[in-house]
Amino acid sequence: MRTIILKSASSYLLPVLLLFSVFILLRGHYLPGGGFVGGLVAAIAFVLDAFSNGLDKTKGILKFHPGFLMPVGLMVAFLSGISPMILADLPMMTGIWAENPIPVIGALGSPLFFDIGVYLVVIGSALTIIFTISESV
Amino acid sequence: MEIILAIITGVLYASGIYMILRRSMVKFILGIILLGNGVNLLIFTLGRITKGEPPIIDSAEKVLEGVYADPIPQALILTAIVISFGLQAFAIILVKRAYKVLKTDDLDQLNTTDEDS
Amino acid sequence: MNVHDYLYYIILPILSISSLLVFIRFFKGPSIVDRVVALDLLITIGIGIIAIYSILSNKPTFLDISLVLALIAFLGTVAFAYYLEKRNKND
Amino acid sequence: MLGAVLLGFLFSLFLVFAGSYFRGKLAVLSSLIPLSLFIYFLTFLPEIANGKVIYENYEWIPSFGVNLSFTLDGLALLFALMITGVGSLVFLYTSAYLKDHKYLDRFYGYLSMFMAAMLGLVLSDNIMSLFIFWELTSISSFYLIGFNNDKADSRKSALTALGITGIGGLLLLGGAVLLGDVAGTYRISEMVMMRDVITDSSHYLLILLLIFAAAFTKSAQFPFHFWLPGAMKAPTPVSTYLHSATMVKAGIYLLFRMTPILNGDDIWHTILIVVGAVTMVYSAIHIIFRTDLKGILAYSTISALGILVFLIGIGTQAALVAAAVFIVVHALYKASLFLITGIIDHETGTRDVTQLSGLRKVLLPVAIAGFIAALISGGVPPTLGFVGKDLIYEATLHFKDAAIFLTVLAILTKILLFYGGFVAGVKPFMGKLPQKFEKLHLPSPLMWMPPLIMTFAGIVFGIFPGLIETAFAKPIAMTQVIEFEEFHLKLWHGFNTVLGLSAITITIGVILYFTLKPKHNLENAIARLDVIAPKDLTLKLSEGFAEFSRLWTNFFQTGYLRHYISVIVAFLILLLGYLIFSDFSLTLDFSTLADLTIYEISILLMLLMGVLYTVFTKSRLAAVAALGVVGLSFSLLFLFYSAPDLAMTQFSVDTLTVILFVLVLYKLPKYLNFSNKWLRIKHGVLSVSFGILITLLILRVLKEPKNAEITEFYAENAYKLAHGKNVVNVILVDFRGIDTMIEISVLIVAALGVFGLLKLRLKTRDKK
Amino acid sequence: MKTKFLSNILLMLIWVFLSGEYNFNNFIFGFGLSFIILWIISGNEEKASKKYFKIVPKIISFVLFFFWELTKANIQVAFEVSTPNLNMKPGIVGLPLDAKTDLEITLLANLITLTPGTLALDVSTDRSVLYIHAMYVVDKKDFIEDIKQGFEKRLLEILR
Amino acid sequence: MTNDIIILPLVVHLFFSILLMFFWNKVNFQKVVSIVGNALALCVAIWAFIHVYNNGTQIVESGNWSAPFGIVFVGDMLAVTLVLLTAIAGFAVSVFSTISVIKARLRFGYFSVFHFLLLGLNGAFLTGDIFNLYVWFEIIIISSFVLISIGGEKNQLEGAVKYFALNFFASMIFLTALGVLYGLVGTLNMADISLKIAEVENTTLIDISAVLFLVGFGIKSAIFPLYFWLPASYHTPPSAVSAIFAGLLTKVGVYALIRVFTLIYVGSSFLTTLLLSMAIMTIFSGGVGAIIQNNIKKVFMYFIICHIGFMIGGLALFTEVAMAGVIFYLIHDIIIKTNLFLISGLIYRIKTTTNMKKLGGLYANYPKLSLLMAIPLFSLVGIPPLSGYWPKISLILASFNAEEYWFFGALIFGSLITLIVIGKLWAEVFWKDQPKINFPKKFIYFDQLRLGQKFTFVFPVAFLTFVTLYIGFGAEHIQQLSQRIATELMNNEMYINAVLKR
Amino acid sequence: MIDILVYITSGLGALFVLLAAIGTLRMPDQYLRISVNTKAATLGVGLLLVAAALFFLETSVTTRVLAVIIFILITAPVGAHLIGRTSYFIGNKLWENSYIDDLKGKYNKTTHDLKGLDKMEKNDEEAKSKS
Ligand code: NA
Ligand code: NA
Repeated sequence: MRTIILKSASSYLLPVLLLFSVFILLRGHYLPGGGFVGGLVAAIAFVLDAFSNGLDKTKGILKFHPGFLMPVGLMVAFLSGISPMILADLPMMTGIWAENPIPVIGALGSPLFFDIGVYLVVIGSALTIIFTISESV
Repeated sequence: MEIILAIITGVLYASGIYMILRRSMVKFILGIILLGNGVNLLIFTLGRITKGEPPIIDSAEKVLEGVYADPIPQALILTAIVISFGLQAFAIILVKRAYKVLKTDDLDQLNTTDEDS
Repeated sequence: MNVHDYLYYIILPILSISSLLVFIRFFKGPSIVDRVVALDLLITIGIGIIAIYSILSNKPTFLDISLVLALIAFLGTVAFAYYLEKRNKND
Repeated sequence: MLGAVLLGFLFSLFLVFAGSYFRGKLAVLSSLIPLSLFIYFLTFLPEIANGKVIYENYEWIPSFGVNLSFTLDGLALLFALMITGVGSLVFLYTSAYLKDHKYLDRFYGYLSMFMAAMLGLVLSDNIMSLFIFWELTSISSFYLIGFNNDKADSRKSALTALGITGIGGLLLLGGAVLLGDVAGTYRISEMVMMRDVITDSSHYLLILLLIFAAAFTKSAQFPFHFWLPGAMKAPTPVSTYLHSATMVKAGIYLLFRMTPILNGDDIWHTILIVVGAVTMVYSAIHIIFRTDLKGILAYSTISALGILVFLIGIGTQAALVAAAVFIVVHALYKASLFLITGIIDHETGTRDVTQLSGLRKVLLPVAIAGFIAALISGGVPPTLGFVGKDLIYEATLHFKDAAIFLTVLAILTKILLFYGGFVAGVKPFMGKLPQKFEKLHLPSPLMWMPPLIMTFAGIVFGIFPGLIETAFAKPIAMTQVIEFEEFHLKLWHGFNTVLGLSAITITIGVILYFTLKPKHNLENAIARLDVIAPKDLTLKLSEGFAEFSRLWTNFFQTGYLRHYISVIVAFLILLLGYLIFSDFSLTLDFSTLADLTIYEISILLMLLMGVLYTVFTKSRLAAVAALGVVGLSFSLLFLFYSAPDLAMTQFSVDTLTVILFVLVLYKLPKYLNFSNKWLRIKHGVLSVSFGILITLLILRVLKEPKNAEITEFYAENAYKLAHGKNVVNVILVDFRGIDTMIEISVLIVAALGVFGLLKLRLKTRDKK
Repeated sequence: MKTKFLSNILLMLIWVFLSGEYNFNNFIFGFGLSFIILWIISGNEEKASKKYFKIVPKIISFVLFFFWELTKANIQVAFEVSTPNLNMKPGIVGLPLDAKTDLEITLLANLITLTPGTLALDVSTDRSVLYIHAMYVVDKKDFIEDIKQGFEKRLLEILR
Repeated sequence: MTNDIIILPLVVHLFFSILLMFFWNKVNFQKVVSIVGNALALCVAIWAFIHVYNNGTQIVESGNWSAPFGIVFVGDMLAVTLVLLTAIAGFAVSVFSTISVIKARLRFGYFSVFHFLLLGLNGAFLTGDIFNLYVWFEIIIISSFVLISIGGEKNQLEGAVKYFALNFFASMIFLTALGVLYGLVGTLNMADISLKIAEVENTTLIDISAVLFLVGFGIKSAIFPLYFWLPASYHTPPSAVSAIFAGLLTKVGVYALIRVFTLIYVGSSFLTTLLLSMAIMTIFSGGVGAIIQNNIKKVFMYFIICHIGFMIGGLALFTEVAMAGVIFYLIHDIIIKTNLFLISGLIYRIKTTTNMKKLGGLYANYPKLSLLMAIPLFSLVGIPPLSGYWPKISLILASFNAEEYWFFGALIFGSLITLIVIGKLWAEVFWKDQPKINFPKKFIYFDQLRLGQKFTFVFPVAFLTFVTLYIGFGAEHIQQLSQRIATELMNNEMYINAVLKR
Repeated sequence: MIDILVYITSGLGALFVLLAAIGTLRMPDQYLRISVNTKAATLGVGLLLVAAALFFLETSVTTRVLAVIIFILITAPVGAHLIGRTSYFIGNKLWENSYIDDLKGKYNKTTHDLKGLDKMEKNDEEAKSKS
């Protein structure tokens, strides 16, 4: 849409929303949130940007096709899932935890990476879907 | 309040199915969304309702104690919601594509594959 | 009357009634714009309800939900506007 | 014996891969296979004649009790020799008959497979392996009958034969399984010892019916006989082989085999006698009306099979011996007649008996064979046919209750068979030779030698019936009859009733031959009755069934999505409704309503109205917006009821769906009101009923106590063991992390699907 | 470069505020995170380097002014809504703009919208005019003048 | 790693679907990778099968959470057998896909989605958790949605819409059942449910949840009166896709029914009667449908339905003999149905049509290929001693022992119809002369393919035919296996004890 | 003390929300409704959020509340602008008692361009402002 009001507003919203999305992601283990909602928020941020600045610009920001995030994210989740099998001879998806918790996130462990994988996949797939539709509209 | 939730669930099922049975593809999509919501509510209700006690452990505590909502149905519904989202997104696009290729929004026109060919 | 009761017996009912009033507008339309506006307002009121509810249940973390709500409500409005302008015809 | 059976299969397998080298002159060599088998089986003759029974057993599928058990007794040897003997001649004959045929190798392939299957069938001592070979004969005969597969008629006949023998086969499977279950063994030789158990079993009648169904369809008994005349579409060697000595005799063989196991009750005799009698008379009468040589032979074959069933039904030792002898008789003359017909057809190009005469002048050896075959068929001394006929009369005359009636039927049949044999074997050679046939000359000896050999055999056996007696008749009687009595086969019994009856038969037969001429108008006349013939009735039945199938399928397969769904919903309503109302005494507990707060009420109200609005609005966009309201209400509801994660997710997902919808809607047309009022009411009733049932169900389930073991475990250990405080999230990424892994995979696939659906455009070039 | 650094710090602070934990680790983490985000979105570069420290007082006074306007006009609307008669004189007015940059126009439009009675509908494609829907257009000229002297002037003082 | 053998198939497929996504545009590379992946999966499946065969039921507790608290994978004999069959069918279809599926489709993630589908199937067979089963079902259906609709031609889309609608609906019913079940027992682990459901006093509620499961799974497995959508959609996608649908998708529904009705809902006479009547009607209705079809793909489609009835009926009889028959039939059916659709793809490649009226002369022109095709066709019919024959012995025996003569009749009816229709098909397609039709010019016919390509086309068919022959002639092994599985199923405490380590 | 602030802010907030709701119902055209909504609701909800911040009096809550408020302050007017302009664009009529419509005829329906003020008008404006 050709409206500079939306355009300039969204250029400020984008980084803030992305930040917020990571926040939602990381605190998920302790409070409401998590990879899925976080990913959705991030995706929405980009969608918003696409609405106001046009799809091509948003794609320019991303530097790669959002679809690429899907295998990357799934790979992250997958690796965090099978790492216990390979590293510790434990069953798949067993949580491996660092000794000490870190701030905000809390305990650091493979489930966190798993959640990050979820986050990436959600961004990737939501954006792929919406961008594809927008392009074909 | 379970009665009300049960009734609303019933309404969601009924409206979902009713809409799915329409001929318009758009209504069909609305129907699957409504039905999906109905199913979620059913699981939620059958997991028993607890007011105002989310299953989150207090920052000072180590275990969840006292009255708390059952987290399992919530986790199930979350998974179901996400999956439904994927399915719905796909369905919406499918309908769009079907409309474009078949030039109709009428589900009743989609009956040639049953014919002998 | 303590804060709790005040919020519970006065503020929340007012907000609830407000949302019902807005819903009437949603119902009446007549234009799709009215509905979109009403929906937006409903969500905004929802944010208010969440704020009060977080006080009542003593769970400040619920406020994050309100941020999600605000964010997405905005996106919804943008999408509707986008759609209406492209379609260029009143539905 | 296993090797003997396998040899045929291996040969046909060999032909599949190397068949193209095996056409032309080499083809004649293939008859070495049946010939060597024939000789192999001949070597057993002395042992069997001494009353020995040879067993062989190979484990195959012991879990099922299905093993390759073979037995060689008189009955088996009789059939084995017939199969391989007639087989050798048919193989020889074929090499000339189909000399230049493009697919001669295939033909031999089927033929040897068929022969092997037949051998397996008669040698099996395990009823399951018997069944296996039984089915293999059906399949290989399907290929043989349909050999001229470019002709629609051939294909149809092959299918008919397959269908009829197929159902018989399946029923045989049922019978075999049941028999095995009752007897506790699949070994036939062991079943004989369980005879009393079987005949006393409550399943006895069922077993009987199943076995009969199999035998009657295979052996073309009324009313299943009609596939057999149709099967004449096959090349002559096939007709010869299948209908004289092998396939159709399989049913007879089965009945023979089952006699010592199942003939414990009157029902056995009654059914067999009735069916056999009807068949023999019915099809014997048909002979009069046929002008096609093969048609005549087909009906006389059916009639002969009827006689055999009839004899087995009588079941006395005399009858069984008669049957055994008649099997040989029939094989000899029928095979010869078929081969002769084939030669005539091959040389003159017609099988219409009204067109044929005087061929003896050009085809003398064939005419001799035909004449002798007709004599055998007519039971004229000194052929074996005479011995056989006498035995039959002997058997009927001594049947206790209805001796006269049965004898009359037998005589009637034999007269007509006499007539048929002469029409087929003699008439084409007598009289004047038409001009068009003058230039014919004798075909290769490979073709006329086989019938000649067989007919001579018929005379030899007739003069020396002791050969048959010691080789087959006695061994068979010993194994198949419970109380064996000594007997002797003779050509000459002296002057007695039987001889009188024989004389009558031959006399009337001769008179008939000279007075009754095959005529087309007769054939046409009976064609009018076809409407009530089993063939046409079955045809109509199958057409009716096809029509019914079409109706049935179209009734359900309407192509309308909503129809499919409403059937399912109705089905669910039926089941759930039945269960819910058959049991429930629902007492509603309204006390919880007191807890309801204004904000809950307003949210629930908004939810309810949003839903209803979505359903009833006429504007698509308004409906989508209303979905937004529903999503919001849901979100708040989840928040109030302690599910903040759900609140967030539900709302974001719902909004995202709405956005997708909005983006797509604009490509879609406006709502149209497609369905009429009645349909809406119907669907309304369906969906509302379903909704009500769901509501009732929820309320009922909520009354049950809930087990919280798992929940408590999570509450206890989410932090301690899984290091997280948001238990829902811990479940999602840890306790039930697999769910989530797959859930995101679902998202990915959905995205891939969307991408593909929208971006992939097949160009005509791509469609290849 | 400088802008980026500043944005980075800003985002880091927002992060720390959001998470409510004020310790070294969290600062570092927030900084890193913000850096990544800025890197990701660096496709949208703009050349806007501003004086960040002098405008603080002006901002404060502007905020106060804004809230005053907001409250004042809300009461007006409240009155309008809660009394039985509708005494409005609504209309759409084109406001010639002095504001030039995207940011200026956007802020102006948003402020106008947020204060009661007025709604910034759209900006002309050539950015010369802001169309405003207003509830009370007693006099078009005065109306325009109010806004130009009030919001626009104060805003531009801060931004320029 | 040895503890996790049974889930290695999952790991392999997931890994390969991710890997393939990374090589989005490199179609030729994807072909190789996919074949390698499937070959690997086949090896792993064989390994898992042997391991379980020798060591009994294996358990993997994902996340190291013991049952019933975490999701447990249970490799009992049934599960690993089905995993093995999936791997066999998957391998054949992946090879077939490389040549039969057009490039444009391959360029849009075909192989990746294909691996996701196989992943889902394996997961569904292995999981011991009912909600996890739902999730696996969803990955199966979404993958199948994508495979059925990718390319988006007219009738494909029609089929896809119906396919989507019904499967979505089925999932909703499944979830409803799940909700009810959870509301009653508060647990999701199937072994645990089995124990806890015994404590529920109200058996009607249990029956209700069972009915919901029955309908939910029944829609997927195509039981009367729930299957009507299937003939309209299964035949629309490319043959390679139809093959995997036909071979595995309905069977996963059957699997779920078997699992649920042997482990959780045991012995309700209401359910038994219901299931048996549905089975009889399924056989009848499927058979009747097959008679009137002219398109070979549709004929096979109705046979899928018809033969599902055999298995469901056997399940309803619920004796060890019947169950062995069901399992044997299942093993036979997966391979044979997959192969039939590959064959129809092959025929399409030869003649550009699968309509019997337009086909003909195959036997004259392609005798060896025809004979190759004849083996699966006759195995389908159950000509002894080919594979379809053996399970009928058990089923017939079981129906007599249970005195369910209607079911016996249905078995005979179904077998007869199969025999006749396949005979007809043979006569029409292989025997009859090629009728005069307009063969499109712009089509790469089988004859025009290079030798290697021809081989790629025929190899999967031959491979599956070989397996079928093994099932037929090696029936002893299969029957022993089926009996063992049947014993495990009929004595569900074996499963429960293994899962809950009692 | 804090409690009293909570009473006041939440009370006012609820009141403004209610007013917005009533306004939405009562206002005669879309533009007026949008107008009323945006501010009343923004202010009302803002106050409600402030009440929450006051109640908890924790830094993290306060920052969160601030974040939400700022977010609403940014998005609400933008949303109003979008939907308002769309409303005009798709041809929703102004209330019959409206006084003036400068936008009339300025939208190009195909290119979605929006013209500035015409020369005539502009001169008019300038003349007016100078005088
Ligand atoms: Na304003
Ligand atoms: Na204003």
